[in-house]
Amino acid sequence: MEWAVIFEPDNLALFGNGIVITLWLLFSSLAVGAVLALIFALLLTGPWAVARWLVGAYTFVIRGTPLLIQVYLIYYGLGQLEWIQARWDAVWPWTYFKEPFFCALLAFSLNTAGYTAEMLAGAIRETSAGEIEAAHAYGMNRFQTMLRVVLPSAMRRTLPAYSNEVVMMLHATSLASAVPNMLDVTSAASRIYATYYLPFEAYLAAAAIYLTASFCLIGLFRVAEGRLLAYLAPRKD
Amino acid sequence: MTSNIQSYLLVILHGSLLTVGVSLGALLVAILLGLLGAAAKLSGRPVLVALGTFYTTIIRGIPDLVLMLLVFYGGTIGINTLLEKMGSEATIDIEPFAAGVITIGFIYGAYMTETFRGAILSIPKGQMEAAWAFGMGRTQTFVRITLPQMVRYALPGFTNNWLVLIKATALVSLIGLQEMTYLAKQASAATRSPFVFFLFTGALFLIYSSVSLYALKKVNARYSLGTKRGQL
Amino acid sequence: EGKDLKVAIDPTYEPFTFKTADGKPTGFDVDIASALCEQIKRNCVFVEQAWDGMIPGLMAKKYDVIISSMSITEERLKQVDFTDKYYNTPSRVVLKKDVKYTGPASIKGKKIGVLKASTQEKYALGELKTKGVEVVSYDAQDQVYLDIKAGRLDGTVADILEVGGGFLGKPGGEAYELKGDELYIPKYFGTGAGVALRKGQGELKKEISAAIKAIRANGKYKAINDKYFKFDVYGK
Amino acid sequence: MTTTPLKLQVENIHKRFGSNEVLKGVSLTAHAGDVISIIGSSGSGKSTFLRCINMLEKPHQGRINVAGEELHLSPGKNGELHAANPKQLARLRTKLAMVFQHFNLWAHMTVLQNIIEAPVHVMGVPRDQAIEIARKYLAKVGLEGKEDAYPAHLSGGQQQRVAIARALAMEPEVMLFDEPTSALDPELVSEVLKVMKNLALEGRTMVVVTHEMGFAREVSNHLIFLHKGLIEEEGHPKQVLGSPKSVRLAQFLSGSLK
Amino acid sequence: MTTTPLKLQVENIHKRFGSNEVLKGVSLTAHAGDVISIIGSSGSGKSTFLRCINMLEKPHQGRINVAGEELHLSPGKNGELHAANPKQLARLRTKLAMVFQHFNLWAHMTVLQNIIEAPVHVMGVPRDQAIEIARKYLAKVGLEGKEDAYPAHLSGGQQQRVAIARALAMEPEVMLFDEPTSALDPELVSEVLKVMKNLALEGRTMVVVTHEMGFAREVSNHLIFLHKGLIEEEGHPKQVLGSPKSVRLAQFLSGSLK
Ligand SMILES: Nc1ncnc2c1ncn2[C@@H]1O[C@H](COP(=O)(O)OP(=O)(O)OP(=O)(O)O)[C@@H](O)[C@H]1O
Ligand SMILES: Nc1ncnc2c1ncn2[C@@H]1O[C@H](COP(=O)(O)OP(=O)(O)OP(=O)(O)O)[C@@H](O)[C@H]1O
Ligand SMILES: N[C@@H](Cc1c[nH]c[nH+]1)C(=O)O
Ligand SMILES: [Mg+2]
Ligand SMILES: [Mg+2]
Repeated sequence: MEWAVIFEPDNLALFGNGIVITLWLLFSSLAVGAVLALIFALLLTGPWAVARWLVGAYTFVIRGTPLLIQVYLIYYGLGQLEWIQARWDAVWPWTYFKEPFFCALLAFSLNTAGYTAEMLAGAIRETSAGEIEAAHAYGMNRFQTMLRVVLPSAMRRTLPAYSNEVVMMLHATSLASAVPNMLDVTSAASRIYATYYLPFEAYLAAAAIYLTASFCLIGLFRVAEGRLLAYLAPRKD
Repeated sequence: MTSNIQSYLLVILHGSLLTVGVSLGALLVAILLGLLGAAAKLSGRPVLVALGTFYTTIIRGIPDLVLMLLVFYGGTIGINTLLEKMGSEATIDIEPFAAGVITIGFIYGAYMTETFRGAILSIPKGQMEAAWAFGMGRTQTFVRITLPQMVRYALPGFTNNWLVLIKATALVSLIGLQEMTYLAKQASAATRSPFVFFLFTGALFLIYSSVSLYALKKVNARYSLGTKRGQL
Repeated sequence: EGKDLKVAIDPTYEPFTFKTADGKPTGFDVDIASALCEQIKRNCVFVEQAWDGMIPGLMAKKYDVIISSMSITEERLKQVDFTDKYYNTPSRVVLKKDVKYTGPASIKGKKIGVLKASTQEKYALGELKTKGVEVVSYDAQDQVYLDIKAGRLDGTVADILEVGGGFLGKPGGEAYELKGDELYIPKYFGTGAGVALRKGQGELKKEISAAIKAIRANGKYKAINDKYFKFDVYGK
Repeated sequence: MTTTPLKLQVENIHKRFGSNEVLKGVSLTAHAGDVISIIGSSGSGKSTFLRCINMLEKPHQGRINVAGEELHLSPGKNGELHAANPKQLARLRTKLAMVFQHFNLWAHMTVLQNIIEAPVHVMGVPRDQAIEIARKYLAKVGLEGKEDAYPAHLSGGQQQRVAIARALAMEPEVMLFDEPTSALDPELVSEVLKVMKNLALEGRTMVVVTHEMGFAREVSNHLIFLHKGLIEEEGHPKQVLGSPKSVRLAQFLSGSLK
Repeated sequence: MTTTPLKLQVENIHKRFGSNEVLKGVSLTAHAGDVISIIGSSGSGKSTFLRCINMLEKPHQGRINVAGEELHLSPGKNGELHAANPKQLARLRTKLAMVFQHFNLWAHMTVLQNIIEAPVHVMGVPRDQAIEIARKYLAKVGLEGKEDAYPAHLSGGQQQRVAIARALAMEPEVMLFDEPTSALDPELVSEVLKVMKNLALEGRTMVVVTHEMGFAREVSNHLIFLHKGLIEEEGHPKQVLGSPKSVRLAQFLSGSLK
């Protein structure tokens, strides 16, 4: 084993930069995805059959196909369409589609939005009927009931499942190197291994970085759950 | 050109058989490991608990892709250096199909462990107590009461894991298996028409997922006999 | 006699290594490999491998040799062994016809795509990037062409025959041409393509080098060469 | 029972689920200070009736008048009546606080948050004032100091009392209770009943679905016995319970071994 | 109460959870045909005591003798006693059928499967014979025709009766009941109590934790009042309930408004 190679300043910088890219990609796609997911979840549980059907079809496709294929389709597939090519030099917002980072971000955001929307919709549907009735009985209207009782409670109950989703997304960012120029942690590792032919050292280092990041995220969620889900914790007498 | 595209589509379609084979094989391995893992983590024996916990946390903390690369390069290099050290000339090259099945099964075994463990824990304790009170032993209780009821509690998580596992097969091309995604890449390399091939491959994955979902729904119906659904 | 020889190829490198529509590997490399196998009385079994994993895979004993247009470079020689070259063609810069090219500095700010872990990447990073050209690395050479066609890239650095067969001669490549000098710089491009094998396979190395000589001599090489190219790619 | 103001008047409520006719014309009138008990066997429609009063269940026929204001109802396609004006319904509901059989406390809010939620966000009471009111009623049900606990961390009896405080904090015209003591042990039962008894002494108007004959007898001034969706017998509790006229009621009362 | 054979003898049971000492030496003796009621306020240790009798809870001290056979106990590291011989425990448990407060019917089995499960798979009774026995006891609890229903599709009272039939089908020496009627409505309560009364008349030995004073008085021949982990008072139910000696018991009995 030649661990010294990994710790050469250049290679450390490569990994350091990889961590920044990975986290940046992760958090920005989570942010965009969360906003989309909220809208989708409301549509999924809402009164409009057409919207329910459309969003349902969307989450079905997103959850039924590999993320890798979604990334390829958005980067290479869309790039191949003349309609897009005709626009992306000048016409906003198509100009973004030229950028590998944007394409990866888009694919990841759409992907996590699909999964998160279903989770949130599930939690909304599972809100205890009694609590909704209580809200009605106390004079709240539909909107108030959703805003004050259902959503706050559903979002918190989604937290444990969502923490899994976040870790999954962290792992998914390793697929970002499917588009060129994405120097995330996995790409950093493959660059090192292709340069020094040290696959074991390079990927083990990447694994350690991901493991650490996973633990940190899980830890953060534990803290958040401890505070936001205190009301679900068993009674201690 | 179009006939060319058609014959590439046929190649991909044929590759879907491999996807089905690898995923089913891996599922079997994962279920086995999952049951063992859950049993270990619930056994209460420190060594087994530690082993199970190590397995699940490490595996679930690292991306599939990185694990796959580690197994592909690290695994064979490791075995071969070992063989060399023992003075053997032979080189072991794990058969790619077996390698794919074992690697994916090993990864998803960790997820199954957690699903099974959670399912066992959500069976009301009273169910087991009733069995003990009627004179059943530990194994008998596990086989006759816990296991059949676990199926129902495990199914949602199991279904999720299975759908993710199917999609994870898109990574086995790294181990030298020519599954659908790899073939789609090759086809798009040759024809420069990525859109068609990735769309087609995506559709095949969708069909496979849907068929599985349908089958699992049947299983679910079978195992939820005797349960009552709450309604809003 | 007739023992299998596992040969690694990256079939995204037309016309040297690619696959027919029904999924069979073909190309100059593949034909040469088959001829060599026949010569040394081994049975060629082709194994597909992405380019940036070629050498690690060889070291991991996933296969016995690489016959996939791999150039013999100093750097690679540190890790693996090579037989004598079996061909040597230069690389060149490829750009839109209307772009004026008078050397690296003249395309400052342009985007050039190259294959990850290739000799061309080494060159681009060493000579172009330093002059302000934006260099983007891809997992496979065909992806470079996809992005040139899509308009994300301005050009590439590639083997003249490969870019001729894989891009310039195909629909979408009409607007591009080879620019500047033929690049032979051994520091980047090495001394021609050879068969790569693990160190310590001296016997095999000798055998294959001899086989290359033999097929050069018995006309087999020429037959294969003429199937794909209009001139002798063996080089000086 | 006639000079005090009319607080709640429900007339001729009909309700069916599919083909199952659960209520076949049930009426009830409550003046200020009345405590009305509703008894009846399981499935006789007690909960359904109570839920119709505040439109959690939509009746097929009937009229509802709360504190002199008639709720505007209009028939929907499926034959059920619904509130013609959602704003009016919301307003009337704030006058009809309900204590649910299973409490239905909002699990993600503390005790205090549960109590001030509707006053602040529905009735627009200033937060400080709502908190003050909340504390007053918490004290009344004997739960000072539990403001920051979550429902799941309270005992059944405590949850029940929070539910009562939550209803009280609306300072409603009428309180509706659905089996407020089922599933409590005898000591908790008496604790909760004591609170309700005090509310009755204060002159609160209450409608209580209950299985506790003791409570019905001692606290309420009117008793209704529901049977198969109709009022089989009603009157002053001591009288009705002491000498039931209907065979069904006599049988119902003898049901318990006590 | 002395000449009939000894069915169950439990001596000096101690049990603590952490530092919380729940049972501080409780004993009980039951001869054939005895019906023993255990009463006490919530948290007094009634369930814990019952669960110690068949070792679902491991006591820290005590002796258990079922139908003349002493259960071999040996102390574990954490101070709890556990069965020295799991085989013996399993065998004695078949003689001590338990009816759980929450029934604990096996959700994935039909009524019939629930009842024959232990006879067939634990005691080795041939299937046909087990089914015959099951039908007999189902009839006894008034549930003919429900063989193929799943527990979730039965009403509370019906589930309760299945649980009793399941226990009866073991033809046990002693039946243990943990609050068999809590959470049932008065009519179902009387239905279940009637079944239990008949069992008593047949001469079954039973130990019953209950909140139903009526049942305790009318059906049982011995009453135990548990308070803070000790037997505060015991004796013939009519006597104990009629003129309680202990202040605590008097207070407990006055708890209910009835
Ligand atoms: N949402 C509903 N859909 C269909 N049927 C219903 C619904 N709610 C109640 N029922 C039926 O209406 C009848 C009356 O139910 P209700 O809950 O009013 O009885 P109850 O008198 O409150 O009984 P309990 O004392 O058991 O609470 C029952 O037969 C019940 O099955
Ligand atoms: N598994 C346990 N772990 C810790 N404490 C327990 C456990 N089981 C019971 N206890 C405690 O032991 C005490 C007695 O509980 P037990 O269930 O025996 O009461 P009980 O008399 O049956 O009450 P109830 O009438 O409410 O059923 C209570 O304080 C309870 O909190
Ligand atoms: N000949 C170049 C480029 C190449 C890519 N694939 C095959 N050849 C090299 O060795 O890196
Ligand atoms: Mg009811
Ligand atoms: Mg108890």
